[in-house]
Amino acid sequence: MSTRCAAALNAALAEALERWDETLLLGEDLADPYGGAFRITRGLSTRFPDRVLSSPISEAALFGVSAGLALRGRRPVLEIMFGDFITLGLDQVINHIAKFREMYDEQVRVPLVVRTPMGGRRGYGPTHSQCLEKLLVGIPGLTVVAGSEYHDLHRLLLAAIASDDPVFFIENKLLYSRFQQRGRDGRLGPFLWEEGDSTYPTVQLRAADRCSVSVVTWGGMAHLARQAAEQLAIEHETMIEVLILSRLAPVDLTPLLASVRRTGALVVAEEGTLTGGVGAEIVARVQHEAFSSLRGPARRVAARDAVIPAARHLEDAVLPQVEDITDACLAAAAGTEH
Amino acid sequence: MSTRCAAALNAALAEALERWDETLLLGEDLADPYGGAFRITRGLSTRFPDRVLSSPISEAALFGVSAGLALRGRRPVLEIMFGDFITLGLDQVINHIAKFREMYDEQVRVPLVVRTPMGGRRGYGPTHSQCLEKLLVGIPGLTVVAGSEYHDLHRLLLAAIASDDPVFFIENKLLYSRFQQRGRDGRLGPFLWEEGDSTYPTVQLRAADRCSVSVVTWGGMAHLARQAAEQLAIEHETMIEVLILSRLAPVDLTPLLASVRRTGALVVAEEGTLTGGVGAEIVARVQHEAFSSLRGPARRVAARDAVIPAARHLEDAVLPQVEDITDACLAAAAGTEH
Amino acid sequence: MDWRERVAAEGSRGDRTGHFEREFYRGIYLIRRLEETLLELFAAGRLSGTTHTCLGQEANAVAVAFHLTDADVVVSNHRCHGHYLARTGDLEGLLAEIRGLERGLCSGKGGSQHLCAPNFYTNGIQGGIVPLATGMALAEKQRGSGAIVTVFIGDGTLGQGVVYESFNIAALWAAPLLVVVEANGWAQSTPTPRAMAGSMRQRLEAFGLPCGMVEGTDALEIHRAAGAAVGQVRETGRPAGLIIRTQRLGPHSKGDDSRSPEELETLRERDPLPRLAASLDPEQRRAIEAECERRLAAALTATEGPL
Amino acid sequence: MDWRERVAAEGSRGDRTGHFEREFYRGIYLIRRLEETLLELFAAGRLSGTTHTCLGQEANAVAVAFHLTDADVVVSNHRCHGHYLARTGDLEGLLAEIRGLERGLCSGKGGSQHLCAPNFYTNGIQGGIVPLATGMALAEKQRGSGAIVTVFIGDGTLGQGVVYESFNIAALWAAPLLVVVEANGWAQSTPTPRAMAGSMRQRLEAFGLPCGMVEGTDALEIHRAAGAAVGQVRETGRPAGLIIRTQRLGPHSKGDDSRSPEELETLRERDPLPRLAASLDPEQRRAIEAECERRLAAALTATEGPL
Ligand SMILES: Cc1ncc(C[n+]2csc(CCOP(=O)(O)OP(=O)(O)O)c2C)c(N)n1
Ligand SMILES: Cc1ncc(C[n+]2csc(CCOP(=O)(O)OP(=O)(O)O)c2C)c(N)n1
Ligand SMILES: [Mg+2]
Ligand SMILES: [Mg+2]
Repeated sequence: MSTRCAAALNAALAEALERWDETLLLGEDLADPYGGAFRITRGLSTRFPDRVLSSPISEAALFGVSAGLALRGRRPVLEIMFGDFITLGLDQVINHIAKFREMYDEQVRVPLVVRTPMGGRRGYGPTHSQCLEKLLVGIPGLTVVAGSEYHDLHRLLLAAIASDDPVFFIENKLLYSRFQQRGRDGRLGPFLWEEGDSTYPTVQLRAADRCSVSVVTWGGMAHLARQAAEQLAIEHETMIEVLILSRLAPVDLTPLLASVRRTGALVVAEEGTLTGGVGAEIVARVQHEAFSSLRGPARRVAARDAVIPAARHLEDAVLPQVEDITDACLAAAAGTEH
Repeated sequence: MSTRCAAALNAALAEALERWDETLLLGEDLADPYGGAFRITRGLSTRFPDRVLSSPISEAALFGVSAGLALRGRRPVLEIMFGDFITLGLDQVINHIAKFREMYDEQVRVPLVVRTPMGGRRGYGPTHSQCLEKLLVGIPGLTVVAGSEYHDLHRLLLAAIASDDPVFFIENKLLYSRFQQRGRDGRLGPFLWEEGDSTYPTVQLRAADRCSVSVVTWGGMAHLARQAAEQLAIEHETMIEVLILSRLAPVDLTPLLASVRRTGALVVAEEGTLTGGVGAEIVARVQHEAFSSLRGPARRVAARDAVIPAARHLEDAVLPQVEDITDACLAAAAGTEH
Repeated sequence: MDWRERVAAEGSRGDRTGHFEREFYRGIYLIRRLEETLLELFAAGRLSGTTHTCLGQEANAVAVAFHLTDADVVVSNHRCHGHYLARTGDLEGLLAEIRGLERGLCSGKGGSQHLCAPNFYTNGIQGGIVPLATGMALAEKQRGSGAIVTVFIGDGTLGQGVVYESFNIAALWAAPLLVVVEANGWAQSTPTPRAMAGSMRQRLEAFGLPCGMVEGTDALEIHRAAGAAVGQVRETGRPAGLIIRTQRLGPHSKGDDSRSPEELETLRERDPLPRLAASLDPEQRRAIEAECERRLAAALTATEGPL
Repeated sequence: MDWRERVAAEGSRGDRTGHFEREFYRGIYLIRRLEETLLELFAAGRLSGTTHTCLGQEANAVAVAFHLTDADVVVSNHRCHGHYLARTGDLEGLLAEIRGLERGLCSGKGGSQHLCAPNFYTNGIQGGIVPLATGMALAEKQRGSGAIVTVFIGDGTLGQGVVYESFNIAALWAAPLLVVVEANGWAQSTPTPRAMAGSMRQRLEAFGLPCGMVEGTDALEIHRAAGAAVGQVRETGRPAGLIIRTQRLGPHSKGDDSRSPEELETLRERDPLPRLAASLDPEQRRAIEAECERRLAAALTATEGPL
């Protein structure tokens, strides 16, 4: 397939608008000819003028308005222009959207999707480069999905829109211009390819040989993990399994646990800052479920606990790189402590 | 000592107002005769009428206004009436307050303290009972402190106010009416008592006999962990070490690691919901630093990943209880998997 | 014409038979007694958690409810019992919820300030309900249901920025939303002038919401103003506001009232209830009150349960 | 009287010698050329990240800066280069920051929209700077410094609720805060009428901020209005607003302009720069321009570094 990720997402939105009259897109600058800051809604306001709404700059209210629409039978898809701005709506997310179904004792559902780009490596600086999924995964009632080029983004986004519960759909900014990478006949490039058949599957890329480390990752880091796998194979004769999650919460670690039982070693690679990251949750679960399989401590690769600088060389020093993954894998493969 | 925790906090605020002219208290309903929803500022607006400000209901702006005051040489202490409402200010916290020092390359400091009560067990229902420290510990640039009756709250709060960087100071609601519990001559009740001499020390309570589990906890769970320790000793002849953190971020796990190396088993007890909790970070670190000391997987005791119901019996079923800690400790002591 | 419409119509005609006044009184009295009872239960240690009673403000809820149809939606806040009762009459479900029973509206999960029933929603975060209500109003419009959404907020809640974001969006996108500000002069312990600069009415108008105002506390006056406001939203399909100067006669929540006895006395003089009571035939009035007491007693018995 | 005060005074007297106009022109021209240069550097792939230029809006920054003292504080937003240059004249530090150099204002950590210098702060989150500026103004008042704080926001940023929360607090607590709204009619790709209901001016006044307005784009008119607004805040010690109808002549950020050529042409007719230029003695004007070009070239050379 030679579909760019941006096009896949655009097509999914178009399909949702076509299939379901209740679908609505809301967000800042969505309308044509602009079509959103990253152009993901391009063409849609022209085709569906009443259902693609460019809004004022009011993130907090947009979350609430979308939730109100969802509570009364609409199926809104809210775009938050930069993932950094979800912070403005977290009260609506935490104390309203995520709570309604359970707090109101199942009298309501909130079929709301929040799409938002996250991630750095574009030099956008401290307030436009963060990966903040860590803020979302611990909120009971939310589904958190992270797309990657290895997932069928069209299908993934459509599934999120079809869900009757609130879903955050995170799109790494670098994804947009990349091509979809999908396996064929169980292979993708030099790797064996496997994808579960769940709604939000975990994609596995692994060497045909026996692997000594399981790397779990998602979103924009999938690209780096794959590069690490190639480097490790070529330069270090170290084979790894790369597991690319699509749903971070509630997370299904079954494929990862099976992998860790095979490899005996775990590395989590995330773009967000280390402390309190999604990786911590994964490590806590895996060490609990597969304690005796682990030859050594699980390792986390993540951004430094720091502000993401604007200057590219400084940004590179803060964000996790391919080398950080290869280093962690080599240490994990060796089973050394620290 | 027979000081109630509420009085200790009140005295600390009074001392700060007296000692430092730059100190200011801001928040909703702080002024006398009300003195704050939990009465922690009682008497202070009468003594310091210009520096204790009852504000409009505007949490987001309060964070920003406080930060502005702090950036220009004041030393504001902001009270957020319920910890659940910090969600309204998280943009100010994440994209402003926590970023300034580093983003502006050390040209500024933000000496701001945010005090806020968290926690349930009072039947206040879904939006007034949460422990949301998990949202804060992963934000680079923030210091997160959780008081407990085992810490010298007066000293702890004063230290936070004296800090030149932003500090969240979390007060479990049940703390207020409890008495300070401080060791004497190295003992507190049946326990050996130890407190580091750092600014934000970890308090240790442990049996004189050899202990088989390390329980790390903070805030409102300290009370339950102590009860668990007593029950385990009496009913199960199982001795544990209880470590009560005061600073959750950046966290110093030195005493905990030493303890785990002694006991070989770790249980984290937190009142917040399990997934993505502070406990996950602690487990991820401890398994990394003390992998070979652990006899079995680290275990987490936490609230179920659910909304906190208003009805007390339902609330009890969601929040972690003493029995959850004892069960986890027994499993950990046995070193069984799962 | 259903019951509510008939009563509303009678109210605006200045009903000669007193039927309208009686129904109005029945609504207010029942809420009043429920709220008083809740405070007693708390005082007796027979309720836990917290509650916010609308003592003194009941007429607002009843007046607005008289003008709504079943399809209309109501969104309310921490001080929501009156809005709920006026809207649904479901005394037992409400009491059961507050008492934490399985048969409560939300099986005890929500409690006093997190209620949900068909076309009725509340939440305990000040201001957060306003964008919700805006979205709901847009949904009704898109579905062509003809329903309007009424959201109740307090004057203190005008401190929350999301309220203005929502006004703006409601006006821009023509949401059939009625914003009722119950201006009781206080937010918890803070008098409104210490929390509000500028002009309350202008704050709505500056964002494109035409805004009515009721200064007096005559129940019928409130009823007429509510009718005008509801009618305006229904006819124009656009948002509007209504500010009602009202009085909170009880504590903010359970026992936290630091206002002086004199101040409370002045407020009690504005209470719509005794005045409405005085306008009724004494016998009919006693009959209404007795019926309400019976209902309340029955609901209390029916919801006796773990506290 | 320092340089700025002198120039400001000359401006309000209608200076005969043209000294004022020349200084004004120098300020505008330098900003204009920096912004044009940045877009060229981006187009040439010699800058990364993003940037928001204030082409067409330079006069606002210069006019306000003329009335401020060194002790005064300026808080700005994503479109901040003009505010910074007008305030500090530090072309090299700014350019170095945008180019990601160690010698930049923030050593390259902040980049184009996260600047900091003594008494100057910007951030890239719309609206979030307004409560900050309010707190800063309160701090200055408490310290008795006599300084005022000016915060610049765009018209689109009036969508953010925290802005109104801040207006309210600023008015209640009497913060010496000047809110300058640069109303360029657009927010990114959204025309203001599609994002703003009601009245911009009323939105400030409803929260207790008296609000001036400049409709024309004559640089001297902006200068006078800025002087009045700054003077009002300084004298009353209370917040006030100033709305300047202005025009963004460039793209929102790098190349994202979807406005029609006709529309841009109309906007260019409102550009204050050529009109101010025409009022100057041609020779003097060319000398100013040449000087600015020299400064810019020098700064470019000095900041040549990794991109
Ligand atoms: C976001 C948020 N902040 C603070 C509170 C605590 N609180 C509950 S009610 C209240 C006062 C509300 O005042 P007003 O809006 O005037 O309503 P009233 O209580 O007078 O009916 C406050 C501060 C809250 N529930 N939510
Ligand atoms: C909270 C937030 N939402 C959205 C953005 C993205 N954004 C940057 S500038 C801008 C438009 C701002 O418009 P306006 O306030 O009119 O300023 P102008 O760009 O016209 O100068 C937007 C939406 C942002 N930076 N912050
Ligand atoms: Mg009120
Ligand atoms: Mg604009």
